Amino acid sequence: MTIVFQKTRGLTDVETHYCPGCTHGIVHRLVAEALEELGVLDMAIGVAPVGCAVLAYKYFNCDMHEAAHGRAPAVATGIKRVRPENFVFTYQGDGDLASIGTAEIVHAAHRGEKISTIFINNAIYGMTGGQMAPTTLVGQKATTAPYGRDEAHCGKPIRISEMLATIDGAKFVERVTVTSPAHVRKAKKAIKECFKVQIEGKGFGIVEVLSTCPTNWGLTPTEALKWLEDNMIPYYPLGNFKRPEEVE
Amino acid sequence: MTIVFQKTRGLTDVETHYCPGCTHGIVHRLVAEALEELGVLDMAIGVAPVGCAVLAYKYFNCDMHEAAHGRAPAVATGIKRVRPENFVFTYQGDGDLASIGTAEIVHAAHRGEKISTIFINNAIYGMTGGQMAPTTLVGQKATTAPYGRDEAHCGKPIRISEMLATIDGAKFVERVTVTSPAHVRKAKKAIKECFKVQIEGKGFGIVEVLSTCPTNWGLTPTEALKWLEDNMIPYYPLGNFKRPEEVE
Amino acid sequence: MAQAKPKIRGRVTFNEDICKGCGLCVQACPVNIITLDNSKINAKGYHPATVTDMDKCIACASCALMCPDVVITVERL
Amino acid sequence: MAQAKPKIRGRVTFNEDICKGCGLCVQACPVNIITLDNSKINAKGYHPATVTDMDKCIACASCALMCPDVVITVERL
Amino acid sequence: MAKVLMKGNEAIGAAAIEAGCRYFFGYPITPQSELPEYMARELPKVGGVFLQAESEIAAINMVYGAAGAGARVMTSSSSPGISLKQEGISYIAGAELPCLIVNIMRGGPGLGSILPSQTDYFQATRGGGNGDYRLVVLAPSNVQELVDLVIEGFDIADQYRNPVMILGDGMIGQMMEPVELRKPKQRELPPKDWATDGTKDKRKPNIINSLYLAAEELEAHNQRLQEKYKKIMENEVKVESYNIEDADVVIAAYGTISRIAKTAISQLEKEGYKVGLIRPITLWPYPYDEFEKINDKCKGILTVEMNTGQMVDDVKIAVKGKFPVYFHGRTGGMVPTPDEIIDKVKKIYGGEI
Amino acid sequence: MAKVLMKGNEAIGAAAIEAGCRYFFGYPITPQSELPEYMARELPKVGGVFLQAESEIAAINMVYGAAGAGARVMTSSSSPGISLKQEGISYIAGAELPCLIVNIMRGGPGLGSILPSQTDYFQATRGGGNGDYRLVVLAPSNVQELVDLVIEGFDIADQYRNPVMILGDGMIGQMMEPVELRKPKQRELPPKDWATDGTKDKRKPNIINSLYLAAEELEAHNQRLQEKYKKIMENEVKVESYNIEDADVVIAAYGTISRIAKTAISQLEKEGYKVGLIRPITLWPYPYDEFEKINDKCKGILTVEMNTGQMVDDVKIAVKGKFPVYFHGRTGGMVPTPDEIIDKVKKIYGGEI
Amino acid sequence: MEERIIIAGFGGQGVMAIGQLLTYAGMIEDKNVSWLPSYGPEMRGGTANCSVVVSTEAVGSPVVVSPTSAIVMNKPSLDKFEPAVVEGGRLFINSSLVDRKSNRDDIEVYYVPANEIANELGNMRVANMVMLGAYIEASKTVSLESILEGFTKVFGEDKAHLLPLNREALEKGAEVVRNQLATTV
Amino acid sequence: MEERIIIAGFGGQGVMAIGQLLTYAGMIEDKNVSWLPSYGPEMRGGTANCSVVVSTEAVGSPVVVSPTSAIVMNKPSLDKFEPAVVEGGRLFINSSLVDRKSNRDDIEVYYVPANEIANELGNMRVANMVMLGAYIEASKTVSLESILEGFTKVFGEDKAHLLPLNREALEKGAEVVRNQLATTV
Ligand SMILES: Cc1ncc(C[n+]2csc(CCOP(=O)(O)OP(=O)(O)O)c2C)c(N)n1
Ligand SMILES: Cc1ncc(C[n+]2csc(CCOP(=O)(O)OP(=O)(O)O)c2C)c(N)n1
Ligand code: SF4
Ligand code: SF4
Ligand code: SF4
Ligand code: SF4
Ligand code: SF4
Ligand code: SF4
Ligand SMILES: [Mg+2]
Ligand SMILES: [Mg+2]
Repeated sequence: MTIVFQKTRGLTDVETHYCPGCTHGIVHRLVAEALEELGVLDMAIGVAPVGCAVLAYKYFNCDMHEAAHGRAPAVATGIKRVRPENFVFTYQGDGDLASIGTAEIVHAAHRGEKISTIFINNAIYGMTGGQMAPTTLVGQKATTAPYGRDEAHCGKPIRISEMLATIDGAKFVERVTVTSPAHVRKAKKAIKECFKVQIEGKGFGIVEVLSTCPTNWGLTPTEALKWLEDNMIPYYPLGNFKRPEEVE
Repeated sequence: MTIVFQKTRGLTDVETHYCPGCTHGIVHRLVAEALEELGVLDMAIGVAPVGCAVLAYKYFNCDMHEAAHGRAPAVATGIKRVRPENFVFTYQGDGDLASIGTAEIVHAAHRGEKISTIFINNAIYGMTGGQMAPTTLVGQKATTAPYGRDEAHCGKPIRISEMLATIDGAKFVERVTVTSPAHVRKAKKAIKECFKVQIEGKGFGIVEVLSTCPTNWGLTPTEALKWLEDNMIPYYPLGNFKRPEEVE
Repeated sequence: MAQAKPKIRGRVTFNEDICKGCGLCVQACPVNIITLDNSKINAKGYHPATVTDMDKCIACASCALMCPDVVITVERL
Repeated sequence: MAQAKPKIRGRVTFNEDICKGCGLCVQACPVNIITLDNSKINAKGYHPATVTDMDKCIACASCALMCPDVVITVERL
Repeated sequence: MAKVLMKGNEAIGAAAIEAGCRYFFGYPITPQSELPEYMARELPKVGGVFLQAESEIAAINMVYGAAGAGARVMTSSSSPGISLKQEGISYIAGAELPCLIVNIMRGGPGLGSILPSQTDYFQATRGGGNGDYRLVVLAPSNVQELVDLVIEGFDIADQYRNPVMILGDGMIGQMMEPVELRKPKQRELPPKDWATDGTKDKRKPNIINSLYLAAEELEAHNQRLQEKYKKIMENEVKVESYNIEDADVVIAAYGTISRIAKTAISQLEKEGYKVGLIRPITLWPYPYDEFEKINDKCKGILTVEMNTGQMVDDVKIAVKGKFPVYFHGRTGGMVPTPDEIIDKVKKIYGGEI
Repeated sequence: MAKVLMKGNEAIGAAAIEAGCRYFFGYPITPQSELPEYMARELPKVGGVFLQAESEIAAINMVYGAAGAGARVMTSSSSPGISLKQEGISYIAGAELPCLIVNIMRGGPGLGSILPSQTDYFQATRGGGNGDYRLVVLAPSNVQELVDLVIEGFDIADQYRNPVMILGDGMIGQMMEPVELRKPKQRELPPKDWATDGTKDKRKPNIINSLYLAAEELEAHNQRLQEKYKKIMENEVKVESYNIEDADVVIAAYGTISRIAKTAISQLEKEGYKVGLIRPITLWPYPYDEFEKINDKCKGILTVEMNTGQMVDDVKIAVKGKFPVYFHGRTGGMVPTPDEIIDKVKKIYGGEI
Repeated sequence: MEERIIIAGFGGQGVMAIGQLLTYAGMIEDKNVSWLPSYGPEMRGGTANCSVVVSTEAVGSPVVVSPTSAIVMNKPSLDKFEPAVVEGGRLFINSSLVDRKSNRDDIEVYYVPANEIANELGNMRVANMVMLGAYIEASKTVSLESILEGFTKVFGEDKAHLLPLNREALEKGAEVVRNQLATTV
Repeated sequence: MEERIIIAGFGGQGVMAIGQLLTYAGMIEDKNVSWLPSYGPEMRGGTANCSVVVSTEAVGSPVVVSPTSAIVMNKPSLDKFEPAVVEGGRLFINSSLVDRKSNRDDIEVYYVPANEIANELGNMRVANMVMLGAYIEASKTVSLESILEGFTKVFGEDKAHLLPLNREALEKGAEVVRNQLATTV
């Protein structure tokens, strides 16, 4: 009798406040597993965002900072510069990273900060009740886009991975999702590879995870998975955009 | 006897405060000429940055706003949303646009704001006395990089045009320089084409101008032109990165 | 009926108290043995997931991989 | 000596008071007729640019295109 | 117009539209998000523009641009978001542009909480940004007054070319009360001939700016600002007071907390205590003079706030040592109860504090 | 150590390094850029890290990260840049992290100018950010004191786990004076066992945070903060005063302006006037008590500032109406002269104002 | 007259909505009213509550600390608000979901099997209206007609077709109270 | 003794540097000193000036408004600071670049052809040192030796080889003053 799957030591025992079926929870687990499996949990310092993952500092079983909205990469920079021997990661939503925190993520990448970022793209501001994000799809409704996002009014959604991949210091950029066990496995692989880029001192790494927000999308958790696959993946193609050459 | 060249009505009679040989002056003139020649001078509203061009509001012969450091694209957005019939442009340096104002320029592009941006990349903070910019070349000295920019410490310079070109709402992106009469002519052409993108309501446009800062580079004006050609152009390739398909 | 090849068998355990009844495991199970137990409401107010026919479990861990709340432990027997 | 073809001739005028003596026009002139007048200091404290041999000017406006301070007006005669 | 039941945040939106505001730039944050959401729904219906900015900083700078272009424009946020706007607010004040800024305060410092508080009093009244500037700060105590002050706020902003802030707490943003949209007293508003809308070759360029490199010029600019502020102090003070000519104890409280104070006062009156109230409606300009009217036998002033005692400074300045100044405050989302206030007042009566 | 002649901005850097500061995150702005430039040159020599952030906001959040990770860290800026840091400062105060923040003030509001001013007194002492927090605010009047306060400032920050601000004007940043780097009085500093450096599987995770979602928890947190602030008010007030037991007029001034006041005072003394001085060195905690020592026959307090009168509020609070409070200020980069002060004092003597 | 009401339950049970309805009805009857939701951290997936004040005087505090009436739709809400009700006040318990009795004997307590009644009416979502019906019957704070008048204001014109169902729910709730009063008296 | 000096000229004429030198020398002689540059908008391409105070008492204001001495290296500086010099004070004019005479008769005025002297010494850049030499000769604020002692502190050790040239410049400046005093007396 062997245990095929059990809870990772990388998570605390605190129950999360996430809504039922929210894939934030899946990603938390993958990050925690990666920390554990790569042997860096005990030297990890995580930075939680402002967003639904604001309480991530209670969930990851390592030292944590709660950052101001959007500023996690700057906070992580401060930490990493003081503690280059530690493993430093940020966990951020699309409002946090792709909107208010644009300058901070771009410049963490630009400087090649040796930190790793997990970027939860759920095409919405979850925490604050479903406002439009820069990643909200055209036509998708949000409380601040009640008639659906209108391209003529505020453009097409921004593709962060594609944008960051143009920056030299960003050494690992990949977009994944977690809508099925197979995708979950791939996502984990990407997260681990991304983390290794930091561990090996190569530079900045980011994994964008297409994620669901059943609550604010107004869908059941399983409907939300399907909506993501049908609508988000076509616009946000999955795949690796960049990895250090040696790893390729 | 015909006049081949004379001062454009797009400039006021105020003498600029720019250092001798600083190419800010050339770009000012090109912008002003473009405004005049496209017939939008009288309906233009410009936004000056914080940087050496801070006093641009005295030099352009049209309505002007002085913006906070980095925020010109947001200010321009506010203006353009109120006055869609007017022509709105920003004029920004690399500290202003590529550092503190990263989020604002990315999101003006992302929303496809119908504004035009002139981006002066001189690889330095001119106004404040020669500190490092995100665009400072590796090895280049600056007062805050006294031993030369070190890639291991803060990465390679950021290429803004390449980055913005990945954003859908950015409809025109071109990099030019003004180191010779031929380049000046090309730069003017790019500026006019960029402005037309706004006039035709197609979206956001930006022209990046590789520019000199003789004072803070510690070179004579003519040495500075050469330094730019020898060092900046190889890293920042000139050319068009994006134009609306119909124009192509 | 085809000859059954030696089948992997598994056991899944649910930490019912923290299940949020989201149903992601239900959808993920390739052998369709998980359901939400509508007859129960756990402390959090949800119908927790449960396995109807443990014998069919192939220990694939798909359910666990999809569970956002780390409710599930999977063993191979 | 080759037969001179009908040459374009030009005249440039410098608004000397506002010249900053940067020399960009000097370098730009294809026929090398501009210099900085070291014998003069203008109100701003610079040696202003001046043309040594106006007859050679071909009205190409290269000088004006490069002048950051719009000091120069170019006419074709 | 008939009364309707409205949530404070939405009422702000309705009032702004009623006041002719057609431009809103904001960024979501609890507990004020219903306001941008309302504007997103309603502004397009009246030909206006709602734009969600990429950040609070972008939002306030969009407001700067829009105000400079001559629009009636507003933004809103809550405490941490307002902190981010400080540079922009300073620019707007420096460039003398009219606009309305709403702060629906929550607990602090830092991320704090999303529950109601009054903890940004200092920031609002003293300027959290750089430089000697002032906002007109309006502190409504109920949703009707909120609506009235929003509508009048736009006029005040235009009259003085000055940013106006509505300072509410999470409670007033979230609560529903009956409201009526009604016009304020008519003011004569100067034309916006300074606004940028293109010279059309008919006038000299208009310039929106707060930079004055020469010391003499910047000083002259500051003197102009101070003269304007003096005028505002003379003309725009708003205060409600109750029974201060006769009270033994006077409570000073603003915003929703003043209502709780009133409940406490009427309870205390039933028990025979004489308790007055000074409720500043404008927090800047502050109604210092009102405190002069307090009768000499008053035993003390009790300031009640949902913070650790910020208005206390202004009360102290107002009373000039004539009366002792006491304080009762709750923080973090805790709301002072009438009983707590009653208890404190009785202690003042009894000389226990 | 021998005295050396140093520019204020560079002296701050030298003092910080002397104090063990090894991390600096900043962004250029006049008139403080010599400080980051100095750090860029010098920190690498001592194994430290200078990093130019992409903005003031990034810089203060890097400081937040570095301080949370246990480092002695500092940032600096000037007025508009400090406005941008307000949210970050509020977070740092909320999370109770030690750090040093330098504001070399320039003229405002908005972009204002690059010339010296004292126009961010309110922002520094009242908190320009959200929430009930306080910075320890140190206002040096000469470069030696600047150096001493920077060195002690790091200790104060560590002792109380609180951000400390050095509030100087452009003048002190730009001027050169002889300085000596000397150690302050020894303090017992608590261990930074709360810092994040990885659990190493030996302890529970350390968490750096300012969020307390439940009202009770946030209130308890605020009470803890207030208790700490009380302790600081009891222990850390610094003030210089001169002749206040005997003076007919007392001048209140801080920073470089106090020197000009001193020049005026010695001139006035020669002419037979009795003029005292209160120079707050800590602007928060404010030396309110010092004003109690002013003799009863004093005709008034003249506050002199390079702004439109911000410390005046604290002086009024301090004197509780006992003395009239006068003000003389210059703005925009204009510096009050001894003659102006002398003139004002004489007018107070003569009852002309 | 000042009624200070707390209405509490799980998110999704419609406690906010009946609070608003009650407030609207009060306004229609020209009373002074206020409604204040809890919007704290307990919101997500947890319990929700709102404070309603209906008064003939100006409303003082919109925060109800000591309610004159409490309507509790689930057990956590009962535990939380039962002790707060003023002496002589009223407590309305959704007995479908709450299995215990109140242990206050100084207040009027009504047990309303709201979910069961709603179920009988064919729509579980009107359990809240059943509770509201019970409340107005016992308290007479506003009339049933005023509630119905406010219905489309709160829920929108497109919900007008649900009026009959909701009227029935309100009446069933009122009936429970009448019956209970009849038995206790 | 309190000397309040303003040193002014075009950017690039080295007025900041001689200000610092003088300050350093004062410090070496255990006097109280301060140096404050102008760093305003006039900086770029325009004129520059600094305030130096050397005093036996603590330095009050580092801003010099009414200088006891002014050293002006060009005409705009003369125009600006001539009226400010206190009665009985000293004014040092770089007569190489300034073609007019002072119109004050209540102060000591020295005309120093600094550029010409520097030119003779083979290095235009020491014109400032000529002026400084003149100043210390007339004022005796600090000794020439102290100035030289401070030289490498201000300009760096790698400029030590320039010491002889600079000493010469200082002495030439002093000579001008001595000669002028000789003629006037
Ligand atoms: C400065 C500031 N602005 C706004 C907020 C309010 N706020 C909290 S979370 C959030 C958005 C979160 O959205 P996202 O980053 O996409 O995360 P999600 O909740 O979707 O996971 C906002 C705007 C804040 N706390 N601070
Ligand atoms: C908020 C803020 N931060 C910093 C500054 C100081 N500052 C003025 S100009 C400038 C940099 C300008 O560099 P750049 O944008 O490259 O323009 P350039 O002068 O090179 O043309 C800075 C940092 C400021 N005024 N405001
Ligand atoms: S609101 Fe959306 S993103 Fe947030 S926890 Fe709920 S489902 Fe997840
Ligand atoms: S400092 Fe540089 S960029 Fe600025 S005006 Fe001078 S040369 Fe141009
Ligand atoms: S392990 Fe696989 S087979 Fe077993 S219950 Fe889970 S998903 Fe179904
Ligand atoms: S996925 Fe997890 S939380 Fe969701 S129903 Fe299954 S066991 Fe419960
Ligand atoms: S127009 Fe051409 S030829 Fe004539 S001076 Fe200018 S550059 Fe020379
Ligand atoms: S380019 Fe213009 S400013 Fe420069 S030297 Fe020639 S004329 Fe003068
Ligand atoms: Mg999101
Ligand atoms: Mg630049």
